[in-house]
Amino acid sequence: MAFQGYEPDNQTLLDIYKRAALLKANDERARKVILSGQIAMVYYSYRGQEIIPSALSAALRDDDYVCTIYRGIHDMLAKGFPLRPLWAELAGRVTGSCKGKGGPMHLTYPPKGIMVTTGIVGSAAPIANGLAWAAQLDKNDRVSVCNFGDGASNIGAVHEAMNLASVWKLPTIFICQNNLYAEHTTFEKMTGGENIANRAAAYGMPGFRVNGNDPAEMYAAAAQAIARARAGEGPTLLECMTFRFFGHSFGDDDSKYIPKEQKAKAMENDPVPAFRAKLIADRVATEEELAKIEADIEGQIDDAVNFALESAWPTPDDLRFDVFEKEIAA
Amino acid sequence: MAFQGYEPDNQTLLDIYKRAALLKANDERARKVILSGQIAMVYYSYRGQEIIPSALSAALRDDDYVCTIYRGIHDMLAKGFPLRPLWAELAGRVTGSCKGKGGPMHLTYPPKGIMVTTGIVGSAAPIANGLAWAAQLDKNDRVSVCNFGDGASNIGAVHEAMNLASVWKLPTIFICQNNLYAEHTTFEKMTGGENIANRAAAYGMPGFRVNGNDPAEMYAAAAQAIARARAGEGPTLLECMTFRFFGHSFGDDDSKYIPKEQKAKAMENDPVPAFRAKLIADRVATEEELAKIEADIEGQIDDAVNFALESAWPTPDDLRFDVFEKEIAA
Amino acid sequence: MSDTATATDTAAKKPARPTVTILAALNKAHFDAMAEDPKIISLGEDLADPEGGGVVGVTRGLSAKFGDDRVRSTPIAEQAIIGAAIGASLVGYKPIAEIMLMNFTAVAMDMIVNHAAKLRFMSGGQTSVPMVIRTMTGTGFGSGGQHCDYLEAWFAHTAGIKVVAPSTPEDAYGLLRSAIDDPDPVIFIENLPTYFAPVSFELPDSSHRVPLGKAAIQREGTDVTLISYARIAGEARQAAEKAAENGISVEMIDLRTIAPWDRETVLASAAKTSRVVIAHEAVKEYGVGAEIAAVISEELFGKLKKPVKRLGGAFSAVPYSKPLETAFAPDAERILAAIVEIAG
Amino acid sequence: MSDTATATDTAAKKPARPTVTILAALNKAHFDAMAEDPKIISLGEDLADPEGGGVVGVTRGLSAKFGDDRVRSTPIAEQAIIGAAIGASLVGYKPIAEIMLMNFTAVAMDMIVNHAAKLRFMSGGQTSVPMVIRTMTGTGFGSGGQHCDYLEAWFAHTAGIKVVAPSTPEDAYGLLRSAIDDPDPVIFIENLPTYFAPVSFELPDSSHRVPLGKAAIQREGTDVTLISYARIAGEARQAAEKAAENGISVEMIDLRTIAPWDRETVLASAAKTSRVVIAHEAVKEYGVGAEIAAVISEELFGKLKKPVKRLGGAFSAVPYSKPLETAFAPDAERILAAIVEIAG
Ligand SMILES: Cc1ncc(C[n+]2csc(CCOP(=O)(O)OP(=O)(O)O)c2C)c(N)n1
Ligand SMILES: Cc1ncc(C[n+]2csc(CCOP(=O)(O)OP(=O)(O)O)c2C)c(N)n1
Ligand SMILES: [Mg+2]
Ligand SMILES: [Mg+2]
Repeated sequence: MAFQGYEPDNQTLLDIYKRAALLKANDERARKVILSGQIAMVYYSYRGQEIIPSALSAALRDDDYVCTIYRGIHDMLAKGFPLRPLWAELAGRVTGSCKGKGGPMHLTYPPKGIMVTTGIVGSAAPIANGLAWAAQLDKNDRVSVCNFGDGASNIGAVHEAMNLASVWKLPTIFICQNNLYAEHTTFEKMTGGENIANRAAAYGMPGFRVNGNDPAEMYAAAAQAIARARAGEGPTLLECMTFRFFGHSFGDDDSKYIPKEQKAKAMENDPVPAFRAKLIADRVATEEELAKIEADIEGQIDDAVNFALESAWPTPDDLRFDVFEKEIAA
Repeated sequence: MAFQGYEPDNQTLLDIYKRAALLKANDERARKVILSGQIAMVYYSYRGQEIIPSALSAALRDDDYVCTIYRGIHDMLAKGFPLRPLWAELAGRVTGSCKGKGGPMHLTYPPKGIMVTTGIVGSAAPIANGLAWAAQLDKNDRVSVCNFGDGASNIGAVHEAMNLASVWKLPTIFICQNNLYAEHTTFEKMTGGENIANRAAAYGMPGFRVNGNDPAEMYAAAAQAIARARAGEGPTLLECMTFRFFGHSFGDDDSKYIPKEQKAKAMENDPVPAFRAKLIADRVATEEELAKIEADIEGQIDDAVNFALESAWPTPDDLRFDVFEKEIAA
Repeated sequence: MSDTATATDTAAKKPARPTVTILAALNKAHFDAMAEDPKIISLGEDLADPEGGGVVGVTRGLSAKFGDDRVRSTPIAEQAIIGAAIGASLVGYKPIAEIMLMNFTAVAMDMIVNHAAKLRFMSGGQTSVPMVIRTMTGTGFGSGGQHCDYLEAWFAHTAGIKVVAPSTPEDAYGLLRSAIDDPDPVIFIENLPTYFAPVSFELPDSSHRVPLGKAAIQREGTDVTLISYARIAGEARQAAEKAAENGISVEMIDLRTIAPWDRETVLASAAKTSRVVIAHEAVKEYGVGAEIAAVISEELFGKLKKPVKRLGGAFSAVPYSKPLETAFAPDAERILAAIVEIAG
Repeated sequence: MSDTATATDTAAKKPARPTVTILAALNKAHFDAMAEDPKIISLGEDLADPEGGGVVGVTRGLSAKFGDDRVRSTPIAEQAIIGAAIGASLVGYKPIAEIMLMNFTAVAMDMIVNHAAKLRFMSGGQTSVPMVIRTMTGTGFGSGGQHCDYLEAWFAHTAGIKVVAPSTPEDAYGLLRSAIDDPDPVIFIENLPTYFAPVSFELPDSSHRVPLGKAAIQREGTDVTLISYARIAGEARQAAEKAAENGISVEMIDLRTIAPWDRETVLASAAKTSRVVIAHEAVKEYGVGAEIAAVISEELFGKLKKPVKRLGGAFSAVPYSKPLETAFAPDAERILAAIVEIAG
């Protein structure tokens, strides 16, 4: 098998599950909170894509860097973004990690290496290289992960970044989360070539298409890429196959562009419950242990949502701050 | 051999030589005219790269489209850009094809399909697709040729264009003239992957590295790509290996960054005299016939240079015209 | 954002009192233009019907009607989109290229300003680029720093390209048709929060045009000239009404075309009122208001009763949080305050 | 363009009367800054010594001295260049990224305005982007429509980024050092035709700084305030001298920083002279002069003796042919004519 020597042990699998369960629960809560009218926001649900960042993050260190996109709260939570500043930011409060200035599309949390969230498709890639360059200069063997979508693979910035990463042997890990759609456009309709993974070869770097919904495969692929990057051998591109369950942005009626059977099949294979069942079947954890983990998560989310909703709003005067280090004169 | 069935016959070889001889003579004259002070311009000599457009153009029709770059006068002359409006434009005169407004970096001549010359690396590629799209809509089986350098291959626009051309099956022919340098940077130092041709596979289109200095190989490769495009089968990428003899821009001391032996070897293999010798050896033409062709060319260039230098200059009032269709008020 | 009328729907229903939105007007403008001229083609992300006919539905129904050749969804590649439009326009087509949001023009800026705007000039008039770039922007939906910029001042500063921003369905229709007719490239700016409000009774018919470069006096007045465009024109109309209640007679001008802007109309009004307020959503500093204020101050030197007053977006990225987003751009209330101040 | 002094050369030679160019000043600023702070890194096309140390030699000698890790030539990929600089700047580095020519910022506009300028704000101040983007432009060499644009008004209109354009060796040194010291992103605009003129005797020493946001009064005067920057500041100096010969006392201000610009110095001078001419090479319409004219007209309303006069580039792409190129931008003669007109 590919990625030999990087298979996750049981403890790692449990670690991955904990992250995935948090991600799933948080997405469910976000949709509930929006529907209830408690928080108004444009929301890009990642439901269905939880395994990718959960497995990846289990292989990362806290001090590794991550850049992601509007559909990236899963990437951040898996990497350790704490719930209170996350929810407060979603709610637009001063206690949010970005003081309410950034919002869901620009969540940032440097203490856990969550450095850039961009709303411009593909634009995280060149920046992720810069973080990787810093790590290379610092000789601290950190890696820099860049998340992007299948659709983003066709934009110039991604190409420029992959080429530079290869030439400079940067410790950048390119994670293409291929959910087969970009907004309403199918993968086939926008992509020259059969897959994204093969593009790596064009730049002289390894590239693999992996099942992003399979925790063991995803972990091993990520761990191998990370090891390679830490060893100074350069970047890797992983095309992680997955699916999103709630359309492009939440509220979007995806039955207009996703064939019913395709979606039904994907949801049948919902990776989080499947993983849960397998953990129990393989005796990695008991039903009770997992239920306890999940209940804890719900409690933490309750706390964070309450914290957010009780926090103060920013005031117009705040617009003068954080434009530059020095405030803009009133 | 690759490109079987597309080998040039003797008449075609002679046609290619006529173009190459014109290109070589014109470049020599341009450098002379600059050194003599008769025309002041920034000049990007293409000496050494003549065979690529000569062979390519022998396979094109007049109504096919070409886009090229600052180092592109060879591409234009080979495609039929007449000498008088060319030289007048170089000299900045109203009789120039662009009335002196464009200059050497923006030469344009639609009657021969020479549609765009850009000074922005890589930017011809997306535009060439548009010309190809028009041909596709018009169902007139024209093709659209996009010339660019090895260095340009790493910029986003080229990637976006190759992907779109493949997805839309556009009749775009991507001609990468790989002269191993981008300004002063070597091919190796800037390129992820071993070559440019392999990038085609990433987009699901055919790609070939060919000897751009070999008229027969270059012609066959171009003819095959053109036939494919005319047949509606989509784009091809040709990476045409070559070398430039006079540095990036004329006057540039290339001994500072090109190893002496590399340059000496390239100049020893100067493709135009080599081609000439071969035509004679293969009895495609006699020494006298070729000498006559060359003498005619010199005469035509004399005429064009004189025409240019005797033409009137534009006047400041001309700045109000051609910004929009309607003139700007004085 | 999905239940928007297409021209065909609307035509089919023919209700007694149709409510017309900017969205419906733009959609009809596409239908009418493409039906009249086979050289008009259209491209952009998610633009065709299998992809929903555009994120808000401006192009809905077009690909079904005019075919996949003429109406194309594209990969996410704005340079490729604008480049394809430029190329086709060089040889007789009239492309309408959609850049989903105005901030994304930043990735295609080279194609727009170094190429589309310059090819006519650089070729000495041998070629031309008769294309329209439609794009959308607008605060109000909490989309934050990278989805709401107003970059019209950049394009207005660029020789060779025209800049248009409608604020009513009639103008949306008439300006888009004129932009398509125009022999030169035009940036056509739409505004998300203005798409959906039903504000007039009938869709313009296919001969309706609003000339580029002509402002609209949306309300006549004698005390203060109020200049605006796009979404803020709506705020300005409200402010003008409230001012009237306070006894201040406001002449409200919607620029409609930002480049070239209508100096004649603006200067005539300013000469009449001798008091001018300019309001837009784009950042105030180095914004569109600067050029207009500079020209008015120069041309009407010594004739104004008060200095020209400019209102614009805050000097910051567009913020996410509701109270900040609301504070970012001028609204009717702040425009009214400026009117009152300047009228005093 | 190849025989330019490096800091090391210059130091080694120590001639009695060194002639100092902007080029040498910029080169020394790099050397001094990088020697003092190991976090300063530098990247761009052809930037390192094997590639010639930059197309005009601004960065010559740096990679030899500070190593290939800190000083890197890049592929031709401006988005990758600016992105790499942004990323490194987020975690403690101070990158100096070179975009060879200002027109090429158009391919990296998204990185510059949607990211570099906004990340501090969008992250609520958690991250910052202390980088310098050096770039060059300038007419005079017949490089035509795609190599000579002045886009400073675009950046000045963008919250979160500063814009600097020196016109003398001292300022070039002092502003570049201040730009590098600055905690926020700075666009540093160099001008090809100004690199080579030897205009002062000594290279500034390593403590020399010119604060961002402070204009220079390059000549004091009482009749007319003349505001300019970059190459046109040189033309303005000549015009001011000629005006003096005609008995007109010109106060000549070099803005040096375009955003944020020095309102205080400009307004004080304009209040003193009550006549203002502004000249720059960028297209006049919607250019830098518009903002400055608008503010002066507002702040000094009723106090000016003449309307503010603006001179700028023609409303066209930069033309190739010599007589057109010469006509494109204001020169000393036309500035003088404006001075005479306004002083009359
Ligand atoms: C440069 C740019 N162009 C267009 C958009 C609008 N847009 C937002 S998300 C999206 C689809 C992206 O698809 P993909 O990369 O597959 O990511 P996914 O949403 O599926 O996670 C598009 C086109 C954008 N944000 N940026
Ligand atoms: C976007 C952009 N970046 C940088 C440049 C400056 N530049 C002009 S030519 C050149 C080298 C191009 O090399 P290559 O593509 O190999 O073409 P060649 O000159 O060798 O024919 C560079 C970097 C440019 N013109 N455009
Ligand atoms: Mg996707
Ligand atoms: Mg090359």
